[in-house]
Amino acid sequence: MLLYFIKRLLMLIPVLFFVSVLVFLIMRVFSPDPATIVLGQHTTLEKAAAWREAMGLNEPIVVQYLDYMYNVLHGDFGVSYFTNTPVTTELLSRLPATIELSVIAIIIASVVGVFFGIISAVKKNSIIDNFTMTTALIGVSMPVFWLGMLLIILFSGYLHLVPSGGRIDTLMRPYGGTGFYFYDTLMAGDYEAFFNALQHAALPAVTLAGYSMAIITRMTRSSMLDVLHQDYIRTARAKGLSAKSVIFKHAFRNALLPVITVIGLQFGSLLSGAVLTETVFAWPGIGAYSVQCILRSDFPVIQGVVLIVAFVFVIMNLLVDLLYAALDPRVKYAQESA
Amino acid sequence: MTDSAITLRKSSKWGDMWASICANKAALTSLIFILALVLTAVVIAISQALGFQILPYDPNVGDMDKAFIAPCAEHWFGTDQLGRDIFSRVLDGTKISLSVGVAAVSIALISGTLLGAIGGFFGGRLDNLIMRAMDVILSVPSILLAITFMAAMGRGLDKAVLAIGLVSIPEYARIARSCVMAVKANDYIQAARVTGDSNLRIILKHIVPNITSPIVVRATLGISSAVLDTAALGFLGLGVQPPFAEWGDMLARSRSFIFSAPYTLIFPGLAITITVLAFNLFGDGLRDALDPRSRRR
Amino acid sequence: MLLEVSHLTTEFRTRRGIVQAVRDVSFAIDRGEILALVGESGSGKSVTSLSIMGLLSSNGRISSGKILFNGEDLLTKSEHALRHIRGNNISMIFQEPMTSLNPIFTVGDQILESIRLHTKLSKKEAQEKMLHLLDLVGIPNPAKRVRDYPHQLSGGMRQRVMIAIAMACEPQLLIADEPTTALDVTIQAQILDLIYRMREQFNISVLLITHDLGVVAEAADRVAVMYCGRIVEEGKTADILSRPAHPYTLGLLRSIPRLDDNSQRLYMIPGMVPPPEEVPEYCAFADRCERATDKCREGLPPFIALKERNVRCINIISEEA
Amino acid sequence: MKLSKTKIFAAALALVFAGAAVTDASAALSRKPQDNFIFASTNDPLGLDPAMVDDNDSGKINCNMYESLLRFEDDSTDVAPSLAESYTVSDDGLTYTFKLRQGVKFHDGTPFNAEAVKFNIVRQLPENAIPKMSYAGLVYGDVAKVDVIDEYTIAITLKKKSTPFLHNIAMMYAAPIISPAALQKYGNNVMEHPCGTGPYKFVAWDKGQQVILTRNEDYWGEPAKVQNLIFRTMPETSARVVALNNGEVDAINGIDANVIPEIKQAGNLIFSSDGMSTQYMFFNTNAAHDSICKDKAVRRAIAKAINVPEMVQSLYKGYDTPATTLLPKFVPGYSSKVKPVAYDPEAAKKELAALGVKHLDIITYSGARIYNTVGGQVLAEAIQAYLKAAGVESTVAVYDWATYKNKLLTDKFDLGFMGWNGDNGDPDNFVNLFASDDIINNQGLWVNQEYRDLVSQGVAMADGPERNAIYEKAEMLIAEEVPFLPISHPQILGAYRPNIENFAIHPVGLTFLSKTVKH
Repeated sequence: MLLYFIKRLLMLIPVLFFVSVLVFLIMRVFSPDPATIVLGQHTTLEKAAAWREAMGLNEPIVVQYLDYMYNVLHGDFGVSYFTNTPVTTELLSRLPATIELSVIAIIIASVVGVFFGIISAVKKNSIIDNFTMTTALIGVSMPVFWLGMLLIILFSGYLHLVPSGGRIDTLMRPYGGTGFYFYDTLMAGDYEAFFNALQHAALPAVTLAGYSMAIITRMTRSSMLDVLHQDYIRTARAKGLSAKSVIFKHAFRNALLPVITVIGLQFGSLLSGAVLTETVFAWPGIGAYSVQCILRSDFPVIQGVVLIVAFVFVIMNLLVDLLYAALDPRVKYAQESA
Repeated sequence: MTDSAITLRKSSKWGDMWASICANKAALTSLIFILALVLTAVVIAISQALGFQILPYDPNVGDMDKAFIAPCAEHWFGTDQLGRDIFSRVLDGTKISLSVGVAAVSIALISGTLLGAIGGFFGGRLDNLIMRAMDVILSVPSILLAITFMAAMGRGLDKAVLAIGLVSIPEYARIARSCVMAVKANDYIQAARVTGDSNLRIILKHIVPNITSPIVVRATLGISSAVLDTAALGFLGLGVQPPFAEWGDMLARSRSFIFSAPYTLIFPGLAITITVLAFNLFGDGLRDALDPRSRRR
Repeated sequence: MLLEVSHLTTEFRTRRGIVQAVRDVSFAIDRGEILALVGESGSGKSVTSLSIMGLLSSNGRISSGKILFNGEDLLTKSEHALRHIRGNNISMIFQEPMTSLNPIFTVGDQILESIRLHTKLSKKEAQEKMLHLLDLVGIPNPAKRVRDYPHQLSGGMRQRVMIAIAMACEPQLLIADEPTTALDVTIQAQILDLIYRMREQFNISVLLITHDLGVVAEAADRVAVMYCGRIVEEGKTADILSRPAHPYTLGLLRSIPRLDDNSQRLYMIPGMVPPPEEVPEYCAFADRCERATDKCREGLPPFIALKERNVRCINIISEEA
Repeated sequence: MKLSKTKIFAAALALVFAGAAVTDASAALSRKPQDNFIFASTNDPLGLDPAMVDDNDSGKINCNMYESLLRFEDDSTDVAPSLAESYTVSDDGLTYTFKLRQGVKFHDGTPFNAEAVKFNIVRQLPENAIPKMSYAGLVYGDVAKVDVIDEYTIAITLKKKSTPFLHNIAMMYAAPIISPAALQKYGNNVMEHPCGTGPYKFVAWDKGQQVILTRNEDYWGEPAKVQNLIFRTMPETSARVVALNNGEVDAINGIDANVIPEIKQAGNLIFSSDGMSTQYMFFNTNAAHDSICKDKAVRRAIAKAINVPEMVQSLYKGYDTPATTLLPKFVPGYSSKVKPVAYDPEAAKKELAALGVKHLDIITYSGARIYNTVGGQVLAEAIQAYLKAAGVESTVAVYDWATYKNKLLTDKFDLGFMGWNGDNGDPDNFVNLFASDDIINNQGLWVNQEYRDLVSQGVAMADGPERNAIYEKAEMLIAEEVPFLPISHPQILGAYRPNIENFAIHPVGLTFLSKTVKH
C-alpha cells in the first residue's frame, strides 16, 4: 500500500511540472505587462523598464522559468508585485477561508446529496423523487453566482437573516489562533463568535455546495438504483432483513463507492466554484483573490495559486483512489498501476 | 453478415432514439425550446445584418433618461443603468450564448475527439503523452484556467470560445479514447485488421459510427456547460466586447443594484438557467435514448 | 402439507401495460419433499418463488390466490411477520453465486448476519454455529474462509456459502432458484448432492427451480412443468420423465442431448415462447404444438387428472392414457 | 489522548497558518460597539508601508497610523505643521530647514528625531529607492542632500526650485516618517508591520477582510476619540450599502449616485465634497499612430458632438461636476474664464461628415476607478451613443485595467479614457502630465511647445496670482487645442451612520478618523 502510494505520488510530478510550464507560459508570454500598473499613476516608461529589469522579466523565458522553479523547490514562491509580500504569506493567510468554506460545502453537498439520492432511488418515480430530480437538474443549470446573488437578495436583503458577506463580524474575530475561525472560536470557547461565523458561512457554503449537491444526488440515485437491482440485495431481503438494513447496510455501502469518486472530483470543481462564490460573497479566500491577481497580472501570485490548487487537486484524486481501494475489497493496489 | 447486421442495427438505433425522445416529454419540450432559441438568435442576427430592428428596442443603445425603469408594459423586463431595454437585451443575448456555446463545443469536440481517438487507436507513447497533457488541463480548475487565458489574451467572443473550448477538450478526449479502445478490442476489428484493412478504413468504418452517440450526448450537455462558462467569464468581466448584450455581463453589471433594481439581475439569470436546463434535459433524454441501459431506469 | 400454493396469479406493471407472469398456479409441497418447478426462462417459475418469499419488485403484485405455509396464508401477513419467516422458516438460494453475495462484506459477516437476525445466540455461539455450518456445507478450513470476501472464492464455494446462509436457521422450506445453472458440471453434482444431504439431515422441503431436466432427474421427488406462467403438467419425477403426457414436456425431454443417440440432429421445439403480454387466452403452447388442433385454440384447456398427475392439455399424448 | 491529538492538530495548524497571517496575537479587543469604528471600502490596502504604496485604500489607513513633517489642513490642501513644528526656506529657495516636534515616540518606542527623518528620506533617494517606491521620485527626486543639524533640526536641500515641495512632504505617500528600527527589523519593508507616530497603532490585518487599529495611548497630540478603528474590505457597492443600512458598519466610501436614495432612506447621512481629480477623454495625437484625431478640427468636431454636462448628470446623477478644464475648482490656477468647446450636435454632424470621419476606435477599461464610479465601459458606451447620433460609428474595446494600460502603449486607437487623482493640491501636479514625453502620462502624446514652456515656468514660481495667470493661459491653450475632453470632477462620496460625528473625507481622499466620535 505504501509502495502504491509512493508510486502514485511520483506520477504526480510530471503533471505538476507541465502545469507549471503551462501557467508560466500563459502568464509570462501572453499576459499583459504589469509594470505600468504595479507602479501606479506616477510611472514613466523609464521606471517601468527599470522595474522589469529588477523583476527579471527581461531575461529569456527559459532562464526566468528555471529561476522560478529553483526558488519554488526551495520553498520560495516569490513576492507579489503589488503588495511586496511573499506569495506564501499571501496565500497562507487566505487559504484557511477557502478550506473552511470548501469543507463545509462538500459536507453539505455530500450529506444532502446522498440523503436525497437514496430517498429518490428507494422511492423511485414518487413525488419526492420527481421533486428531488427536478431540483437537482435546476441546480446544475443555475449559474453559481446568480444563485448566490438571489440568496443574498432573499436572505440578507429582505429577510435580514444572515449577513451578505465576509467570514465573521469584525468584532467577533478570534485573536491569535490558526485562521480557521470555526476551530479558533470553538477552542476559545467563544460560542457566540462560532455561531456568528456559522451564519456568515451559511449562504456561501450553500451556494458553493449547490452544484455539487445536485451532481451527488443524481449520482447517488443512479448508483443506488444500480445496486438495488443486484442479486445480493435480493439475498439480503431473502434473509429477512428489514428494508432499512437492506438499504443502508447492503445497498448503500455498495452504492457509495462510485459516489465517493464523484465527491472527490466535486471537491476539485468546488475550487472552481469557489472562484465565483467567493467573488459574490466577498469571502476572503484564494478564489476571489486569484481573480483579482489575474486581472492585475500579478504573475508570482497566479503561478503560486495554480500550482497549489493543482497540487491539492491531484492529491485529492489520489486520496479518493486510496479511499476507494480501502472501501472496496475487490480493488487491489497492485492491479491498479494505470 | 456482420456488416449488414451492424448497419441494420444502426439505422434502427437512430429510429429508436427518435421514438424515445418523442416519448420523453421533457426532452421533447427542451428540443422545441432549443429550436426556438436558435430561431430567435438567427432571426435577430439576420435582421441586424440587414439593418432593421425586430426587437422592441435597440438592445445596445439606451435612453439615459429612462435608466432603471422597473418592469412595465413598455419595458417588460425593465431597463438597465444606461436605459437600455432588458427584454431586448436578453433576447439579443441568445445570439452570443448560443454561438459561443456551439463554437466552443465544436472546438473541444473536434480536437478532443481527434486526440482521444488517436491516443486510443495507436496507444503506446503517443497515447501516454496525450493523456498526460489532458491530465495537466484537468488538474487546474477549469474556470481558473479560462480566466487566466482570457486575462492573457484579452476580451472578445473569439477568445472566450477558445478559452472555454480548450478547457473542455479533455472530456471529449477521454470519451473518444475509451470508446475507441473498447471498439478496438472487439472481434470484428481484430478480424478487419487480420484481413488487412487500412487504419483509416477501420477508423471510418468501425470506430467513427461507434463513438458518435456518446460524443453527441456529451456535446449536447457540453453546450450547457459552455453557456454557463460564458456567463461566468462575462460575470468576472472577461466576456465579450460591449455593447453587445451577454447574459453574464448583464449579471455582472446588475451586481451593484441587486437591492435597488433586482429585475436587472433576475431576467438575464433566468435566461441562462432556462437555456442550460433545456440543453441538460435534452442531453439527458438523448443519453437515455442512445443508451438502453440508462433508459431502463 | 408444508406449503400450498393455490390459484396464484402475479402481475407486473410495465410500459406496455399490466402483464401477468404467473397465471392461476397451484401446487403443494409436503414435508421433506423436493418439488422441481421446471420451465424455460420466462415461464414464470422464478416469479412464483419470489411471490412465495414476498420479494417481488416494486412493480409486481399478487393479484389473486393463496399461499399457505403451515396452514397460514402468507399473503395476509404483515411485512414484519414476513420478515420473521424469511430466512428463518423459508430461505432461498439463487442462480448466480457470483453476484448473490454482497461483495463488500466478508463471508463470515454475511452468515453471521443471518444467524444473529433470527436467533438470540450470543456472538460467540453464533460464530461457533457459523463454523459448524460451513463445515456442514463442505467448506474446507472454515476458520480461515470466513475472513475472505466473496470475490476470493470460487463459484462452487460461493454457492456453498449461500447454502450455509440459507441453512443458518434450519428452515422448513428451502427455495433453490436455479442453484446449479451457473456452475461447472462437476460442481453442479456436488451442490445438488449437498442440497439432497441437507434434506436428509434436517428433513426440510425444497422447491427446486430449474430449466434443466437432468437436475430434476437427479434430485426431485415430484415435478411441475411451467409454460407461459401456467403449470402444464405436474406429477412424480419418474413418471413424467419416462412418460410425458403434455406435448411441451415431451418437447423439453426431446431437446436434451443424449450420448447414446447420434443419429439425428438435436430436436428443437418450433417457434418461440410468446412474450408475456402476448400470451393467448387459449392453450399457450398451441401455436408451437405439432399436435395442436383448432379445438386447442378455442379456450383454455382444463386440468385433466391422470393417475398421480395433472395435465393441462386436451390432446394428451396417447400412449399415456 | 484525545485532547493531546487535538492539541497537536492545533499546533500544526498554527505552525502552518498563524505564522503566515499578519496578526498580532495580543489579547482580544473590546467588542462594545461604541469602542469600534468600522469603515468599509472597496479594496484591501496594497500594504502599510507608505513609501511603497500609491493607492487610496492604503493611504486612508496609513493616515491614521503615520504622520509626515507637514500635514494638509482639515479641509484643504494648504499645509500645516505636524511632526515639524515650523520650517524656514532659504533665500535661494533651495534649502528647507525643519524644527521637529520633541518628545514624540514611534509605536515601537523608538524616539522620533532628525536621524529618523533622515533615515526615511535617504531610503527613498533615487540611488536607494526600489522601483516599487512609486512616489519617491515625485517627493524626493530633487533632493540634493539631507543634513541633521541637531537632534530636532533637519535641513533638506533641493537641486532646483520646486514650489510643490512643501505640499509633497505633507502627503501620505512617500512622505510619512516610519520607525527606523522597524524598517531595519523587517528588511526595509513594513508593508505588514507598520510602525509610525500617529494616533492609532496597528493590531492586525486579515487579508481580504480587515485591518484593525487601536488607539495609541502615548500619542503626542490629542488622543483619538474612538478606541479601535476597523477598515473592512467589502468589494460590492450593494453589500457596503446593506451593511451600512443594517448597522454592521459605521461608514462606507466608494458609493455612486445610484445608491444614495437607499442610504438616505435608511436614515443614514451622506458625506460629499469636491474631489481633487479630473476625468477626461483623450484623443490619440501620437504622431506614430496616425489617428484621424491628430487633426485639431476633428477633435473639436467630436467635442461638439458630446454633451458633457448631460452625460455627467445622467451617469453620476448630479454628484460629479462636469469639468470645464483640467484643474478642479479649488486648486490654485483654476479659472472660470476657460470655456470648453460647446455642445452643438448639428455642427458636429456637419463638420464630421465634411472631415470624412465615419468610424472611430474607442479603447477603455472595464471596472470603476476613483474618478469614474460607473466604470470605463459604461462611460465609453455613453460616448459611443453620442457619436452615433452625430453619424459616426465606433467600436469599443474594453480591457481590464492592466491590459488597458498596456494597450495604451501599443495599440492604435482614436479615443481613450483616463483620469488623474491629484496628490498634493498643487496645479503643477495636474498640468505637467501633458508636458511629458512619456506616453504613460501623456497618453495621446500631445506635443505643444508653448504649453510646455508655460508649465516649466509655473513650477519654479512661488504661489500667487502671477503663477495662477500662467496656469490660466495653459488651460486656455488646452481648451483651444482639445488634446483631451475634460469630462468630470468626481465628487468624493461617503456615507455614515447617524450616531457618528466628525466624519469627513479629505479632498485628497484620505480619512483622518482620530477626531471622529461614535455615540
